[in-house]
Amino acid sequence: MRRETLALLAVFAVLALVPVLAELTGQTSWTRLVGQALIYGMAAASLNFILGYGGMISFGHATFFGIGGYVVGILYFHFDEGTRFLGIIPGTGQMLLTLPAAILVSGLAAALVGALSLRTGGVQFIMITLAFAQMFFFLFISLKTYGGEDGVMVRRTNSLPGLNMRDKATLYWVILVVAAGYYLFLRQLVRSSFGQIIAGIRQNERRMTAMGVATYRYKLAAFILSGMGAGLAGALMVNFLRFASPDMLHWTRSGELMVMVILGGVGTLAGPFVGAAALTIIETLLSRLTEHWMLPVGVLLLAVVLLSRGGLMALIARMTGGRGK
Amino acid sequence: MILLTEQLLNGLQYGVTLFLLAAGLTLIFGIMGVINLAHGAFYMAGAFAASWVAIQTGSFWGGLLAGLLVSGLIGVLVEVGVIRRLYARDHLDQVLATFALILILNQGTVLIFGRQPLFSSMPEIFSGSVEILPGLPYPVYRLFVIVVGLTVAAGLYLLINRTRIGMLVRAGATNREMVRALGVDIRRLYTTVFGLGALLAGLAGVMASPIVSVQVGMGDEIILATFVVVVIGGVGSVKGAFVAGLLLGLADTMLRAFLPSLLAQVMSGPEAQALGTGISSMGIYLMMAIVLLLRPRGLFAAQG
Amino acid sequence: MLTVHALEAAYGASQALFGVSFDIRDGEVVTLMGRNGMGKTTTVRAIMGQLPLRGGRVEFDGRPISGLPPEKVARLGFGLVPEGRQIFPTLTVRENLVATAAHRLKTPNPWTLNRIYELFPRLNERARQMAGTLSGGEQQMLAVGRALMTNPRLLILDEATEGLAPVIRAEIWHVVERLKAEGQSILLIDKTFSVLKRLADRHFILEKGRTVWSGSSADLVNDHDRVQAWVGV
Amino acid sequence: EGTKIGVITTLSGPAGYLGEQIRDGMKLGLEATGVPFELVVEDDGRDPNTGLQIADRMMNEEGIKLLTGIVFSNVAMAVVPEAMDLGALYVSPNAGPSPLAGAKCNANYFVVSWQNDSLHEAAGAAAKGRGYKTAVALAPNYQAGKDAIAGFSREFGGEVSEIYTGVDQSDFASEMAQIRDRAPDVVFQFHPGGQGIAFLKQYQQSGLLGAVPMVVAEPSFDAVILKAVGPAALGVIGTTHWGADFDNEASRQMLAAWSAAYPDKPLTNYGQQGYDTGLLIGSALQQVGGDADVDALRAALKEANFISTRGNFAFGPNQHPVQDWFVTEVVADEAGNPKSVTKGKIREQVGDVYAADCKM
Amino acid sequence: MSRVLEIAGLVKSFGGLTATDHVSLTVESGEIHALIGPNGAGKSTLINQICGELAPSAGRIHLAGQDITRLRADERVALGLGRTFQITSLLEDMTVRQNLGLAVQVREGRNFAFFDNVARRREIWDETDAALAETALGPRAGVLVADLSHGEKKQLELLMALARRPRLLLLDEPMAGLGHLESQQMIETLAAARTGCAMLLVEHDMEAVFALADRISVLVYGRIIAVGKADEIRANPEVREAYLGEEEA
Ligand SMILES: Nc1ncnc2c1ncn2[C@@H]1O[C@H](COP(=O)(O)OP(=O)(O)OP(=O)(O)O)[C@@H](O)[C@H]1O
Ligand SMILES: Nc1ncnc2c1ncn2[C@@H]1O[C@H](COP(=O)(O)OP(=O)(O)OP(=O)(O)O)[C@@H](O)[C@H]1O
Ligand SMILES: [Mg+2]
Ligand SMILES: [Mg+2]
Repeated sequence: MRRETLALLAVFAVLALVPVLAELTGQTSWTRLVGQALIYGMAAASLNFILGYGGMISFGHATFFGIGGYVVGILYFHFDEGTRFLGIIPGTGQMLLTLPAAILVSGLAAALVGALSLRTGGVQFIMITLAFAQMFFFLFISLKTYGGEDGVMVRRTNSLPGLNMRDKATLYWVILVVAAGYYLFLRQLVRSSFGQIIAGIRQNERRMTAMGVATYRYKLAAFILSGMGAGLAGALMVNFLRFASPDMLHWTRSGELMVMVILGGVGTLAGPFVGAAALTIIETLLSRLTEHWMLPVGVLLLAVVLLSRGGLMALIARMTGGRGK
Repeated sequence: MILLTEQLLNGLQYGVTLFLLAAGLTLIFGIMGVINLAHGAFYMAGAFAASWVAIQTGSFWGGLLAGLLVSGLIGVLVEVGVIRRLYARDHLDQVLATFALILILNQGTVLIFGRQPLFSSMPEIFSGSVEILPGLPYPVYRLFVIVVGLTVAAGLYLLINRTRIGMLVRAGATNREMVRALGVDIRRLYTTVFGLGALLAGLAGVMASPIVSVQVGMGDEIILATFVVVVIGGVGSVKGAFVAGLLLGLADTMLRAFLPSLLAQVMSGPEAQALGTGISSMGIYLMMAIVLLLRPRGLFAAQG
Repeated sequence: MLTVHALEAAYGASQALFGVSFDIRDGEVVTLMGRNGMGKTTTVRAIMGQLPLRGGRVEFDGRPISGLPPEKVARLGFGLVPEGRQIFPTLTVRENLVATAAHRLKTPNPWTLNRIYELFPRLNERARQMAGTLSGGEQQMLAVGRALMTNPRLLILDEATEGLAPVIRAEIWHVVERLKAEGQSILLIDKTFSVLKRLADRHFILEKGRTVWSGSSADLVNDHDRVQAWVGV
Repeated sequence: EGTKIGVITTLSGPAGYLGEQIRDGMKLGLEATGVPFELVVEDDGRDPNTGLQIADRMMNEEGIKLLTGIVFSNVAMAVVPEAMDLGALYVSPNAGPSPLAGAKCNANYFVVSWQNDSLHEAAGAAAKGRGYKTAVALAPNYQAGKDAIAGFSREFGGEVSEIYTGVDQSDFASEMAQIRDRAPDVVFQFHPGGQGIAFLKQYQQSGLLGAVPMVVAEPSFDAVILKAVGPAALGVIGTTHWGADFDNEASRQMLAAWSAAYPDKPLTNYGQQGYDTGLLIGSALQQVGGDADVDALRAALKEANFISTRGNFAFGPNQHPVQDWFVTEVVADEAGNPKSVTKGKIREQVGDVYAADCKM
Repeated sequence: MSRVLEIAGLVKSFGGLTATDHVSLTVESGEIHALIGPNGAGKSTLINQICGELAPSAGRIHLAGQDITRLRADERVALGLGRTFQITSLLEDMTVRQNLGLAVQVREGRNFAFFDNVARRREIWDETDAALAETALGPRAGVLVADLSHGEKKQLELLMALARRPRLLLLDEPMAGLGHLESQQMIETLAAARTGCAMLLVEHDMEAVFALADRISVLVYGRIIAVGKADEIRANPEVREAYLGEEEA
């Protein structure tokens, strides 16, 4: 318990120092790299909540990531043009408005997708979430107003009162704080009464029903919570990239999120963050070395699966002599 | 009338192609229960090997043989080297491992063949058209594809449902340990069947190579459609995959062919075109969603 | 025929067997007894090669078979009716019976589909049904039939009458008796003490992963108090 | 030790050959100018995120002031604004998306290839020039596809019936039947890369090749596509801003350099665009004498003081090219392989329609 | 005595097979009603219809006077129906204590609480620990369920069902796989629990049935052929032939 708190504080401190260290060493791109890893980590962690803790393998999670992103993009677009979305909702560039809006809208989308998808299970669930994801993808591709396949630009990062969001380091710290908050939120969630029920459903849904649990409701709630998390991550991503495009919703992105979760360690709190960081950093470093970077990345991933049960977290646990998970 | 007939035929042919793509996956994913994302990479390997050998030797049939051999061999190596260690594990580990395999196989292909698409032509005897109806010429090669597809469907159905190998593979999918405890060397069996699945993917690649572009990543584009076919049909059912393939092929073709003009009755031409195509791109996913909502386990789900 | 000596085995870190020894001679019916969780099933799994050995030996016809994979062990002539049935749910009843059927040892009068159906008419009625939808008892019959179809030299019945109706249970005991008469060697694990006493030649009692007692049926009666302490009967 | 030039391009996936051509061509173009230079090449994987990531590092860590290389519009739209914000220069060897050509144009942003629309306007003009009155136009159902058909129709003027294809469709049998049914004077289609290969093959297999003429813009019949489809491309009419048979010194030099360096690979328009970009950058660097400040380099680039392999070249007010467009036809060479021969000029000294919106 | 369960004319067919054929049956409060019959007679099918896993083709089910025929499984549980599974069905990756704790938690409610900490919900753990301490599972509280022996799992199944404090408990072969000693213990546990809840007991272990049942119904080929007290059933020639055979009688 105390050890965990210490470890978390240490990690947070190191992460907070990244922009400073990057500046000192001249390796300034690390700020962006780590920032991106944190955002993907959040998206992966949100997926891991349903996948690892709830046993719902969603292959369409990028949908909510993308929708969250597009909320920021579209609001900015109308803000920029001085028009209204659907003629009603005015645009905005205020982060205090855009983030909640992104969470809300992606939550609604997750409610829709979840309500239908959760009527199936197993492989069929994987595929039906994929189906909805594809439909959303084609929808966004055909949104001519918002650039279709080319996406929408967000010329200026959303503003936060009192902060200079055009400063890279500031933006990074904002992301770090949100990510840390999200981590704590998930940690709380899995320890809660609700989290316990979700874990039970993963292991044996039939038994939970026999105990009197209306499993569908809990699964739907978890699915919505997870979609909201992904939407938050997507909204941050668009602020970070200043660009929203259908790439964010592509099925390969969903696959990538899943790979991050599995690589890091399914059903662990830190795993998705570790997986996201490992994947982004390895890809970036290797692609600097060789244009055939996919080959070593593939070999590394394969090695992790074959050599460790439970991904990098299990490996880390083994090396530090901990218990895993 | 002729247009309708032709489009029906196109739909049938596309459906058979979809089944051909999905046939190997029916074995590997549907029956052995391995989530194999690298299936498309086997397809690509078959297409590349066949095209390359066909260019070198000038013989389509030589290419066909090479495509089958190479994809089958890759399948066997992958099973022995990777998949075998993962049967007892979580499905998610298979996702990660086969994702890694895609990266490796794609980049390996770039290293061997370069980034440019390969030229592949069709065998002389199939290059013409026959007039199936007055005023309706139809490419012979597409008829050939239909025949191959039907043959594979029949063969696979018999193999899975009528032979002991089929029974043992199905048995192994639910309880490997028990199959072994009854005296069956399931490791060798699974290697063989996985190899066969990969070989079928390769066959699909070979058959497609004269029609589509033989290029790196060609397999990644088809992988979703093949999973859709297997799942709509009902995981584990050859018959289901076949029916689902035909259904999707017909629906996709018919939607693309006629939806835009139907929509054009109620809206302006270009918009109808775009919307019609948009809907038909979503078509197979829409159908999958509907089928799964009505029959959560697919059309011909194996029980139990 | 089968000699098990000082067997030790573990599930991961937790050791379950600490020294199990027993032997079965040709044509003999031998039981393993003990309360729940004492290691009877684990012993079977270890013999079959489903669990790696930590120590000890297993010999079949004087040949060491420890370390062989399960399929090799089975091919030597082991027919297993596992605890919890473990039939193949996605195969039909008939397919369950024929999929792994074999007649490797060329024993006279081999088991065939027809003979199994004669033994369990219920299975005949359900031949085309998916095994996963069978009733509990029907599944148990199927598991016995499936093992017999491999025409084994040593039949291992791990709680093979669990969940069977009394008439069917009696039927199974008749079969065992008949098999015994035909010279089939059998390893029996069951809790119907009265029957075991009648059917089996020798008994071994396991306690916390060790063989603590062995003897004939007569010994069982004579040593009643000690047996009572271990088995509760 | 020459000036560092950051090349962000797509080397992985099916489109990998596009990036490869651009990179290789650019290297030869720069070498031809004789300036010392260093190319820092990285694969964006067609992912805007990755592109931005790379751009960030190149500009902030390696101090690179000059970026180029992007193949796809979506990557460009993510990277270019970032580069502009940081005061770096970007020279596009390929994508020329319309949002960056009009009101959002920028003094630090140059396009050497073409503005996307003008590709297809040329095809429209060519079809009109041949006297065709009715056309079926096919393109994938995304923005670039719609722009392509719009561009074609703008210059064609005749009756155009549109068919949109799926974004990763590879079987076009249904479309072939529709074309046959509508029996137009001419077919226009925009399918770059693998889709184009599949389309051409199936056009031939369905018996339409030779029955209905086809006009395409250059991305749909580049040399790699021609090589991959073989005889299926014979008779296709194309439009381009450059052809391998151009009779000028710069083009001949490029061809010689290319076949010496890459004997196994055909030179495509992408390679040529890379080469021209190399020439432009090289000429500008030469003019300012290597490592100079951005302002001087920008001014030098704007002058476009180089001899393009395509002949006439100048920057319009939005720093996109003003150039000539040509009609070509695919014919068989001695070995029976398809090659594209230039038939004449179709548009002269044209820029693009967005230039008017650009206030610089 | 009030009626806890009343089944009237329940029919369930699978294709051509009628697994339960117009079955009618009642369980009074405080009663242990045993349901016996040959393998494949339709006992589990009946249980599954009562608890809501299978939808009957015809007929009605009333729990404490309320019609539950169309309710979802979990709704029936909320009304006081409990069950154990013929093949144990537990949360294998959790400890014994966590399994039981979860059952208590579900009953206690507040399951949609996102911001509490289950580990600190004393009311749950006090009850759980007390219940465990009373049984042979006490010392095994911290063991993962996956590592339990068969008999231990059976006991845990029962504890979890009882934790819900049901009015009626459906028991599908609770003795199956238990050793002699464990069977004895199970009989005692059930006998002790009978004051709190009525039970419908499906079992092939006649020793247990005769020891526990107030009434016995005999199901053969989907039909009830006899109902009565233990002695009556034991003596019934039809039952002897169809089910008991000679060994047990
Ligand atoms: N898969 C497993 N993983 C870990 N431990 C196990 C596993 N299976 C059994 N055990 C443990 O091994 C010990 C022996 O179990 P085993 O199943 O061999 O007993 P048994 O004598 O067959 O009992 P029963 O009569 O209940 O079938 C038990 O303590 C049990 O908890
Ligand atoms: N889904 C199904 N499809 C077809 N037949 C089924 C299905 N489920 C059960 N049956 C059949 O219905 C009959 C009754 O089965 P049930 O499981 O209720 O028997 P049971 O009385 O519980 O037997 P046992 O004592 O052996 O457990 C059996 O013959 C079984 O094969
Ligand atoms: Mg046992
Ligand atoms: Mg039953």
